[in-house]
Amino acid sequence: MDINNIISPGLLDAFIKFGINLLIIILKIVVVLAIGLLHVAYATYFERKVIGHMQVRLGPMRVGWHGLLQPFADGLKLFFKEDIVPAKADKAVFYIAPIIFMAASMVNLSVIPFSYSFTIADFKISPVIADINIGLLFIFAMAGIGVYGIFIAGWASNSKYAFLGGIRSAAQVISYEIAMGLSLVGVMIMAGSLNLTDIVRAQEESVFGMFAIPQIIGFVVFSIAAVAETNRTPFDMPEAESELVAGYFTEYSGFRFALFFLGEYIAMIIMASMATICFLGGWTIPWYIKVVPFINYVPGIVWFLMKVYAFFFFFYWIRATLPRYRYDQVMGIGWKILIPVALANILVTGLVKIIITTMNGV
Amino acid sequence: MAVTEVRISIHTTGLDPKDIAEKIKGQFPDQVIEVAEFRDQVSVIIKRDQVVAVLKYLHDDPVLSFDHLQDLTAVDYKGKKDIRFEVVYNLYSTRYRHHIRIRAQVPENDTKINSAVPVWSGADWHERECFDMFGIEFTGHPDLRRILMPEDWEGYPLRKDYPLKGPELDKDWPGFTDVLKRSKELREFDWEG
Amino acid sequence: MVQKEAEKILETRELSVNMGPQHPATHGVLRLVLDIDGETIVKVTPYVGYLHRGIEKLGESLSYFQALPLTDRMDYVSAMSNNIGYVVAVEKLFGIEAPERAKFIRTIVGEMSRISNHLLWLATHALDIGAMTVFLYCFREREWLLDLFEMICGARLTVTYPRVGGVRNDVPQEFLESLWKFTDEFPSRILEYETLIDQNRIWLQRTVGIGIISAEEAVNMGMTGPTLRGSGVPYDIRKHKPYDAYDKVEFDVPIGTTGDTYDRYRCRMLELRQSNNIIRQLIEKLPPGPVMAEDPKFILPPKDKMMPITHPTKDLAYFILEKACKGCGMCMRACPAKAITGEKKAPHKINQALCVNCATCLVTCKFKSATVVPGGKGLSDEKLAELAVAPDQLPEDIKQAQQLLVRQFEFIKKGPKAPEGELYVATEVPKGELGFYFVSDGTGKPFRMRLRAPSFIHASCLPRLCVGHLVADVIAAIGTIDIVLGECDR
Amino acid sequence: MMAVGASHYDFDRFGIIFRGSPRQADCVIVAGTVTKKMVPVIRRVFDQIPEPRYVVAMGSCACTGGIFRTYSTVQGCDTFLPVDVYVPGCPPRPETLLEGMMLLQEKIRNEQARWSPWR
Repeated sequence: MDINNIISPGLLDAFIKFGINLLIIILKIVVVLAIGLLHVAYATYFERKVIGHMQVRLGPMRVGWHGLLQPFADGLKLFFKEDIVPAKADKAVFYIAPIIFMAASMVNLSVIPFSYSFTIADFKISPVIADINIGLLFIFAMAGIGVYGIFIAGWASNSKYAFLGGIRSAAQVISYEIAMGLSLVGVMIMAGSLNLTDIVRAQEESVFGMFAIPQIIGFVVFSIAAVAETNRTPFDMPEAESELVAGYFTEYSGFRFALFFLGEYIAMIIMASMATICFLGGWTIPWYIKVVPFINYVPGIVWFLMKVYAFFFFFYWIRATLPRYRYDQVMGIGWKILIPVALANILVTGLVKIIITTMNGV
Repeated sequence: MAVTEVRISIHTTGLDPKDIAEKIKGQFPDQVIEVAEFRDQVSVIIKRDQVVAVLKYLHDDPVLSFDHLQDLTAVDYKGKKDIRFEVVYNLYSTRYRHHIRIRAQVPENDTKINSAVPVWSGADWHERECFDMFGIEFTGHPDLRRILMPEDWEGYPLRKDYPLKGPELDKDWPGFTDVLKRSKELREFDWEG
Repeated sequence: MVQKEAEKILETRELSVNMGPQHPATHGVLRLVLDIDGETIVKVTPYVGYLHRGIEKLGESLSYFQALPLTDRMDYVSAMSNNIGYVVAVEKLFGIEAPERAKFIRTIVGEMSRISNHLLWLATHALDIGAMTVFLYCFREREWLLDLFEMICGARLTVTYPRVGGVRNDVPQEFLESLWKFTDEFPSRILEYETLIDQNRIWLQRTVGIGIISAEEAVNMGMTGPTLRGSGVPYDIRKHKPYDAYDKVEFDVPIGTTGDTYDRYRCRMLELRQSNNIIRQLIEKLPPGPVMAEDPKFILPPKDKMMPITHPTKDLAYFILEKACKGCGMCMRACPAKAITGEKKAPHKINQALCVNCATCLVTCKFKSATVVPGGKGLSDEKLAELAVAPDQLPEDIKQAQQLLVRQFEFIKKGPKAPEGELYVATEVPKGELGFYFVSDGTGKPFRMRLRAPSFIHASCLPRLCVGHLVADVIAAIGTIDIVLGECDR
Repeated sequence: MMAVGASHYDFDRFGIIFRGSPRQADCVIVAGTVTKKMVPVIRRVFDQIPEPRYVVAMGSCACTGGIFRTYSTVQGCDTFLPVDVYVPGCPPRPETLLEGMMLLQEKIRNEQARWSPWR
């Protein structure tokens, strides 16, 4: 029998198109994952290097040229280490916690757009795995799930340090999520969308070229909340080394520990990308910089990465400079300062928006 | 919150320790056994019954005002004196800058003395250490446990009849010997290249 | 009513957390059991003794002069100050007076050790509170100081540089120049740390009002040093009972008011500046002269005048006179190099190839058969037999050197006898009051050696400082009292 | 030991960082005198480290007991731990400790048999 008789040419065409689309998506996932993991590896390396140089020392120097292969050596070592499960731990939950944590932060990579969309042979490819309309909300939701990973890791370890770390982390992440969400509401109002690609486009068209200028309050609140959300100094309560040994992953060893580590750095990447997309104009550059000749030829992805790296550097810089807050002080800042400020910011943004639209209407 | 720098004079104006010894003698004539002096430091040897009263007098008296307990320890005079132990209090007044040493005698068969914690709360750990090292019991101490040695350690290390190198291996502290035994058992799982 | 019932059902319990002895923030092997209600501390029970090495007992088995290295290992962070404390106490016991220059040098190195101790304290305190970079900045200057220590005595931490009756050796000129440069630069470095933390809002929030202790209570608990002065008590042994050269310099003592963690921090920062000043004054005034007291009864003979090591006639050879040797075998047993051989009741022989020129045979031989041949190195045995003369016919300078050597042997073997009595001598080490209490029974070894360690007392104050605060404040409290467990446990 | 971590000597150059939890450690440095009271604790910490694990005895006291031959000290931590590298000195200079860690790396490098499937 002829194959053409069973499947109509139209259907076959659809199948092929579906297949190619599927292939593209898989390819995208592979590329994003690979680049994401590479970034994680080198985020650790740069952290050690940057902080090292800030502290008048060198950082890793031995593995590869200037220690360039250090993250791979570390990763390989962790992979081969013995995987200890404490005798009194809740085993099933203990196994699953790092997976939840890492999966929750990795999934976020799928909604982050990286650049302009481009076309190859009739296929319009947008450099985002899932260009969904509620991208921002999705990221919040997933960050919320990530807390479960931390919390049950703390609980399942059956260790008091891990438990305290878990509790602290849950409380901290939840409270700062509110501040962060509120700080982004201003952006949503200005962009009129929750889709991350649309937000970037709105910034490109706006007068200032990026929302960080009109939304400066929102940006500051977001930056602080982002540091707290990723549990980094000065808000590294859950893993405060001098108090709780290593916080919620005190009892984790070998590869499971690596998963937590990975998840944490991916969360950092997500936060940096969010800041880039929502406040710094993503892969676009403001019109007043475009005036510079030839700068248009720089691809969007380069701008995007540069902004992300700058935000990363900001993370490291803070870590090298500031002491750690106390737990109650962290919560105080979150609830008593950041949230009211963010609310006021929303009010002002909303008012201005209404005034502008009514004036345009008249 | 304010920290200032002050210039303190280096001239001591305190009472002569011998006068202090006389004062104690006048206050507690039946308690003082002897007054000894060596290199300008005076020590008053007293009986142990009223030791807290003596110390309290030294602490509270407005002229003496020994507010700082520099040191509290014990000495084992085995083979040197009839009464084996002496508990030594080194006192200092941060206000008047004078110093005195009180030594209370404790016999071997009944190693008990009243605690000085009610007078100086800083005596707490000193007394625990004395108990740990010499086996002197301080009655009235809030929490008299061994402090430096493990709590189930046998013997009092600083007594003169305790060997410097400690007990033989088979009579050693069980917490230590158990680990030795277990690590010997576990050694067969070690990887050897 | 409802609330009461609810409380009954939801009975809350305190969680007890064991902190240490292996914990990154307990500065060694301190163990704390915290009873916490949520994040609030209800009770703290410190456990010490994990580094108890029995220094007091060991000190009773060593002579006064041999126990000195033990004091380095007590507070290994500021070993120099501990040495000085011990040396001052023993000098007072023996009634030795160190020469002026030695006193000045000791004060200089003591203050250097104070600076290096406070730097380490600041570094770890800041690290515990989370300021990582201060840690590394402090260590930069500390390394400089340790290099200076190395310049005068060859060791970085456990120096054993001060000796009973003076110091080990005179300081080289480069040391003074380098130290002067350090004191020039150091105030600007202190400013550098202060810009990082002094007005830092997070630092202030973490330290102001934490661990408050009033003056009376602090004295009553036996606190000393900057920990006490933070509460406003002007008690400093350098002023109250000046030892070494402290009565010849002018300095102020920083005093706090509220007695919280921040005050204690400021006190120590100001002390850094004062110490810097003291060093500068002392370098300017440093008098010339010897650095070791000359008292044949208590002081080791100078090494450069002693026989085997650096005597001007280096090419000595040791030889046993056949006629005088009775073959008792004493020298054979005593020889550390096993260079002497021989049958019993027959003359012994020294194998010149194995001989290490230690002169042990010279000291041990009772029949004056072992002797020394100046300029005899590398000669054959026959030639040596020709040249050798009996020990009492040797040239005068070699004879003297030999006597010094015998004196050293006696000194090391038995130790000089101390007068009978008892003594408590306190010195101001960076952490507080370090007291030595000696009971001497007239022999060369202390009958009882007691160390009053400031860290021990300060550790006992921890519960008082922590209760009612949060878990994170325990870390700040451990930092603020500045304890070293080696000193605490002894 | 702290000096090695700091700027002057900088352990991080060799990719060595200090971790608070034994679960994430590869190597334990026994620094300073080991007392009998401390022995159960050290052994427990060592037992918590996942394989492969190494022990470095740092300082004369940890190697042999050093000058402390008393009732409360253990004469060398090799009585109850499989020590890989002994670093002498009282205390060792930072360079010595670095050298010790280099030696440990050398030792690991020569350990191929341990990693092969036919061990």
